[in-house]
Amino acid sequence: MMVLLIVLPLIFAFLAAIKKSFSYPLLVTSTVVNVIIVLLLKTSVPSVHVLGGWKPPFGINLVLDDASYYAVLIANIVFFLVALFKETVGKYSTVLMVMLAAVNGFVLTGDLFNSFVFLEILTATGVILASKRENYYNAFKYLVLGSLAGSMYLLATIFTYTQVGSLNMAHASYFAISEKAIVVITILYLVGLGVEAKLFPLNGWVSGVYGGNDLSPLVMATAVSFAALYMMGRLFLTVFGGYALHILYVLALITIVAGELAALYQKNLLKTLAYSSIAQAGIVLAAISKSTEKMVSLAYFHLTNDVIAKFVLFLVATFLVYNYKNLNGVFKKHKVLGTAFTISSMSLIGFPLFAGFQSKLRMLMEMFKTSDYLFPAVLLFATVIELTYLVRWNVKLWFEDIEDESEVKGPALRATISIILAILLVGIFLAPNIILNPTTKVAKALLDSTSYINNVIASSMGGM
Amino acid sequence: MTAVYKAILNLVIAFFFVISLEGIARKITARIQRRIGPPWYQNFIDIFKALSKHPFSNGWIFDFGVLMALGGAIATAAIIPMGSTFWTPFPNTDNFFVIMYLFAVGSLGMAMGMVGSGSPWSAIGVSRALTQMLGYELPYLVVMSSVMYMYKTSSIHLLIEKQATNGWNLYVMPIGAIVAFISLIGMLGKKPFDIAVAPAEIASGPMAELSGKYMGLLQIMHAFSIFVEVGLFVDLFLGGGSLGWFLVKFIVVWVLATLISSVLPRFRIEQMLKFYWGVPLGLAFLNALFVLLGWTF
Amino acid sequence: MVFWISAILIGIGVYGLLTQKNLFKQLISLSIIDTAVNIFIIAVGYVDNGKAPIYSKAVPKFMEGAFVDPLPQALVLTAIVIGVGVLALGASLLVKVKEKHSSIDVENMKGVGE
Amino acid sequence: MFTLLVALLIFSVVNYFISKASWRVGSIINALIGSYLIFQVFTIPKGTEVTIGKFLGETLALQWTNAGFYFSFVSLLVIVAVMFFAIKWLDSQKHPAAFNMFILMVTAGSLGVFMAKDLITLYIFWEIAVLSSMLIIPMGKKESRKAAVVYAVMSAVGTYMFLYGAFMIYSRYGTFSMPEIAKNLANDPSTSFKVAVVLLIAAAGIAKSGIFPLHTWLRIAHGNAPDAFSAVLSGQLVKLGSYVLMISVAVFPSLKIFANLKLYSGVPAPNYFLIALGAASIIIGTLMAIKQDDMKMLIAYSSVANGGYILVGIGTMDPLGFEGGVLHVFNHALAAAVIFMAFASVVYRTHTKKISELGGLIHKMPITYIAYLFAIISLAGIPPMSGFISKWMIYQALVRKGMFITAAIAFFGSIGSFLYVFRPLAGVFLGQLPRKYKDVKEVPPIMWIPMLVLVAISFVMGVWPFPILQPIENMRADFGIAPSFKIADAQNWLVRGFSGSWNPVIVFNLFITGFIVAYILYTLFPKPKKVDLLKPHKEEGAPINIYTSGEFIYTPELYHYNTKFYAGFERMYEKHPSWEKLLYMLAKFFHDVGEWIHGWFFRPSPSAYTFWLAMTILIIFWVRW
Amino acid sequence: MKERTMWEQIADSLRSRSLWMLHYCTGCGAMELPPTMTARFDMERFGVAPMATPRQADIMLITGYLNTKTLRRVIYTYEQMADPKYVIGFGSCTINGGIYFDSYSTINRLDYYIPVDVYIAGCMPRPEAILEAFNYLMEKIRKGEADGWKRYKENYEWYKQNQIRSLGEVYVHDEFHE
Repeated sequence: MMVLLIVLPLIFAFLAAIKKSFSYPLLVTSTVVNVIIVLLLKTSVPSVHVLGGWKPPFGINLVLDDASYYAVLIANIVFFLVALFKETVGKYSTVLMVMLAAVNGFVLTGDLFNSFVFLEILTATGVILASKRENYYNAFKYLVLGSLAGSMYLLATIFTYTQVGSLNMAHASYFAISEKAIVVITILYLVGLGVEAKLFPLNGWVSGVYGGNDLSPLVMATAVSFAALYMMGRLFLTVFGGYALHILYVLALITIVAGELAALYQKNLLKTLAYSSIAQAGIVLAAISKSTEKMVSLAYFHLTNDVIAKFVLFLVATFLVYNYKNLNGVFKKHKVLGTAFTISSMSLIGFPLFAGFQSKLRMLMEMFKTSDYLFPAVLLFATVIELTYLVRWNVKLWFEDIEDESEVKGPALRATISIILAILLVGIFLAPNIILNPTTKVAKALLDSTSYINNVIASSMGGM
Repeated sequence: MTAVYKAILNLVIAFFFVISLEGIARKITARIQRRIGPPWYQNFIDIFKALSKHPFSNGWIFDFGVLMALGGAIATAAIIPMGSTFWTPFPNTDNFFVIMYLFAVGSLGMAMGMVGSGSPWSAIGVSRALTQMLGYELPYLVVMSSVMYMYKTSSIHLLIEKQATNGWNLYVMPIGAIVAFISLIGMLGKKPFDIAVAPAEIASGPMAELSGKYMGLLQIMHAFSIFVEVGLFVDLFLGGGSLGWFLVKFIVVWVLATLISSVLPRFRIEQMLKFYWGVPLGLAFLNALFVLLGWTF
Repeated sequence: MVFWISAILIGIGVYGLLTQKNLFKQLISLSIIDTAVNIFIIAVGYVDNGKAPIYSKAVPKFMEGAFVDPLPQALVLTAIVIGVGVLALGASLLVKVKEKHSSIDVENMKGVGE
Repeated sequence: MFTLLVALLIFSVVNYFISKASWRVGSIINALIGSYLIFQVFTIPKGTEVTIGKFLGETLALQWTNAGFYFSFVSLLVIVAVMFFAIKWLDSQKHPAAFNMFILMVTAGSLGVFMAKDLITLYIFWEIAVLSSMLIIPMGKKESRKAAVVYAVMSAVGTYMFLYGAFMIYSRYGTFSMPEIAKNLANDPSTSFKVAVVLLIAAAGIAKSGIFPLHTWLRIAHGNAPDAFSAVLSGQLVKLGSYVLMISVAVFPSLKIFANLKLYSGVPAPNYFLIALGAASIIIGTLMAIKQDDMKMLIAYSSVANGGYILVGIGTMDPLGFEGGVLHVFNHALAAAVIFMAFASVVYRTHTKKISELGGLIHKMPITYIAYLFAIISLAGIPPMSGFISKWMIYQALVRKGMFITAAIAFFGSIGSFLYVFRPLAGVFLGQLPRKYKDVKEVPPIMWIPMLVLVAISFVMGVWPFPILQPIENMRADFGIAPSFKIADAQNWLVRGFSGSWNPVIVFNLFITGFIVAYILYTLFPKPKKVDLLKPHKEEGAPINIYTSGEFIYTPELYHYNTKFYAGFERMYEKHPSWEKLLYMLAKFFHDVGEWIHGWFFRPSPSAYTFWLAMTILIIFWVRW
Repeated sequence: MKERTMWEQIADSLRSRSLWMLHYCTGCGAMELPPTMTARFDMERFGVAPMATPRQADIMLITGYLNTKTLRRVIYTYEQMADPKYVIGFGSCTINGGIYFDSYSTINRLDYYIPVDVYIAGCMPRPEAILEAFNYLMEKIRKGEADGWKRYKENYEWYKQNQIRSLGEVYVHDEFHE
């Protein structure tokens, strides 16, 4: 059934390509069906689907364990939410469907080369999305960087193949790789995935793509970002068993600082948020690189909060940016959107009463328990800067005197969804376990490579 | 009840004694300038003449300010011990800081009332007076702190008692005494430090709008202030003494201050500040250091 | 030998990306890197004197070292397809870039400040 | 207690919607709730402990202590006064509903801080208070937007240092509960750890109460916040900082913790460091306040100076100093609140806060003037207002300890406070009334009654201070600072210092006697002729009737001295180095680094991206091999 | 002349012993005051002291000629002085205009406009004359005869009339005074 997650959107995309006018209904259908499928799949975790009867390690297999299930769930819900906005989606329904397939495939696949393919599709569809609203040059930059990263990824995959003799992740994890080779492999993977995971200094594309139009940030900053960061955990924790994590740690810390400082400098709302999401990715990566169960769990907890908050922020911000020339005091006209925006940004900062507080504070506490004093310092420093620009934007949007007198009709759907998600953030503060329980399972699944291998191997032992 | 009688005696002595001394000071200044000068009781005449005139009032805050000034000065003068524990009206309340701050009520009242008159000259004068306060109080308070630190008490009659066994503070800490004396001249508003009133420039400053009885009441207040300021110096540095000795020392200090002031010209406001925050403040800290190290006589 | 060629090609591609002002030349450089990687993959699967991985008269049954590795060849096919796709996408984007910014030379493009 | 806080938080949101319908109803409800809270804080029995819940396995709890009671009471006095004040004042504001909501949140947050038993609870409520106050500040004039950001950032710097400290403690002792931390710290052998932790915890207080390195937000935030809210900011929120400072030196018994680190006359080195910061704040606050033309900024700087006093007092950990510092919290809260409310009244009527544009308002707003006058008497520490008592105690402590330099700075600040409080008095209320304000009226009673009530409280506590001293004595006993030493001696009506005491009742009686004597003298002599200072306003063509060197002056504001009031003194330090500029330079530096990063890594062409990708690979390889 | 009460007599004798002087110096007459004040003649021995503001002054000493411009100031200042107040006209200029008597703007007789208690004749009067005038004024005050301030009140209408006739109006409004 899990193969449907990939196949269904692809088929629908082909159908949409044939009949253009059906594309939007097809998108909605496919996302709805996908969400339903994901929810139905809940019972079959963990399981391995073997494609075409080729048993691992020879064939391609899809692995649904706690980790990938959670990532797929988030990604599909995001796509479902994005699909609701007909005007925003516009002509890009087909692309979104392909992208959905790619994201699902990327997350679910148990095969390195297959993940490369999905990564490339992801990049290509991302480029197309990024080119909305004539944002061609930024899209092109993303294309160059993305495919360069793809090449690195491919190289790494091939190196793995030469070492392991198989492209299966479980196999790669199972067999010992020589010390020299694993350095090359992990570094190439780090670079290859780093581009999508927004690792400094490979994240130059982010501001152009997130800040260029109203669709790409909604998808890229949330679902794709989540998928990439999930893959980061999968590769570096499960497959390569914690190798090269210190490099990741250092780069992640630099990413945090660089992202926040760039965001501080930035005058454009969307780009500010883009840089903020770079910094958040840095925080998540740094937490992942600690590779303890709690930290990884908190990393994905934080990532979830970030995804929700960023989704709301971008939802509101894109609406504002593309409807008003001057944003001063614009929330006086859109109180609900404003409230959602404020709550999300406060959550991002980590004020109490909002979800970000739970993840940030727990992370700090955990770091201190493992007596790592650098990361908390960087995190708190970053938070100060983050607070600076987010408060600046909030104050500007709420309190400045209105300069753009035009009145755009309040978008009911956008307001509803953003406020619901914002309330969800408060809910997560009150009951963090609704997110923490799944993310703990994610962390377990990612860190426990033995059971991952066993899963995959078991599927090859048993019949189809 | 005796406390009340002693307080009244304080006030009576402050009034008659100090106003006579003010007249004498005028006489001394005149003699230094080779003039004959007014009779010693001239200030009584001035005050009562002023009180007898038909004044102008510039509004209720003007009246209130003058009353507050006089009231504050009277309250302060009533607390001052006159040289010995016996002549201490309120032994429980003769705390140095209480006196200094109660004294400020008068200054504040005067400043408020005078500015309330609506005259910019008064405002300028008050601004100068307050700035001057910043100048002289600082070295004075530092010296006083070292005195209090040395004797471990801030009660003035206790400080007098300690001096009786230990010797006058003038001998024990001469530097401190000198600094306190310099500050005293500023406190009294005597010559090098009378920029606040400067009659020739700002029409006698704060007093520009005072007429008749307001002037008279303020002169009385001034007399009480002098009593407090010089009295404190006598108590704290010249060891107090019996009532007679107290008054003699009072006269000596006062005459000395008058002599110094009558031969000096006037400092500008920032010169005054630079002066006080220069040598006197430095000496005050030096004195404090000596006290800390126990290098006192 | 072939490894070296692919390394040199990657070098050329990177050099092109670093130095060329013309976006299309950059795209070509990217393509060169792609090709280099593909060559590398093929080279990885090559076995000296190996035959095509088809059971034939020469190699009637599986023998160690007789076949070249077939998997890289399969992979390369996919990679080439993807490379072509990316190239096409990039080229089409460049057309649009030219329309919007009136040039595809990095230094002459208009309206890409910030 | 917890239900109370949660109810407040929830009701604040409800009140938003009530206020949306009618903000006046909302504000009246607010005021009633506040009054009820004052009543409530007296009814909670001391030592009550409530568990909130678990956070990562640590129990979060509230505890009602003497300190919490005292601080809550002072806070509520200020807040309730402002709430009553706001009933009328809010009609000059654009966002009354939001104001009503957030001020209730501020109340809840502050009370939570004072009730917190452990550092995390404290942090949570702290942030609630910061967040809600941060959202009120930008409701003011144009500048206030920037102010909100500066406030948030400064506050965050302190708060996150606090958080870092709290977690350092946690990683070592495994607890957040303050009493346990105090116990553990006292037995900890590592000095450097203790110093670091205490200073980090104190950092939140330093930022919040405007102590030297992080004081710059007060000027801009207090100066530009909505006028009545400045009263809460200065009177109440700043006191959160004092509370945290008190925690870091008194709740964590610094005398015991740093027993081997006594620097000078029994004051531990970290405390001495804090005292030095406090002294620096006194100097900066005083000097800067003296030269301000904006009356709200002036009092903002005075809050810096007074925060310094509180810190100096508490930092000595001397019974007198501690009690003086804590009492100064009360005095400054009331005085600053009244002053800001008086200014709010002035701005409410005249729409300006520049001293140089005002003058002579005593003729139009006498009650506001009276409130302001008594407030500044208290702020300047002149008897018979309560402000004197705390200053007296602090001086006693400093002199007893022989801390002459600190004492000199404290004296300087005290005398300087005469200068700066007098400036608005002379410039705004006294002197000549500019013609454009001739139709200004006194503010309505609902605005002046709260001010007068606060002033009256301060006055009564100045004459009979024992009710307010008793909780502080209890607090001191809790912290074990010379508990046998009694300062407040209500039987003999004495406030005792070290071998020296004074009787506030006698001082008051003397003052009254002096005043009566003066009044009798005054009435004995001829009645004065009234000079009508408002004649030019009433009669066209009449010159002002005061001494003008014989010149005819028809425009009263020309004859009003309020610009550069202390020019002679200001000139002496006009080229002073500005810490604020330095901090802005730091901000600019981060901004520039951001620009640099942006320019080098994020903005450029595909070539640069390739370059960085290649560099990353190469550097990593280089580092690895 | 009305009978004075005892208090008034005491007050008058005190007033005569403490004369604070506001000197209005427009012309050359001011030159004679420094010697009067300083060691040679020392007027302070009579209790006469210079004052800076009219509020505190008892005597107004007008040294020199007045014209329509300065007379306004004199009247304005005189009205700001507290009762009882006395005016001394110094030099012949105040009596009859002195050498400027025929100028279009010179005021010839001061006592048309404000009551003058004592005139000092001469151009210039010497310091001795000034001291003599003070002593004469003291004597008058002691006797209760120096009642110029009362006359000004009683004949206010007449004085105002004279003032307005010569000056147009006492308070001027022009571009320099706004």
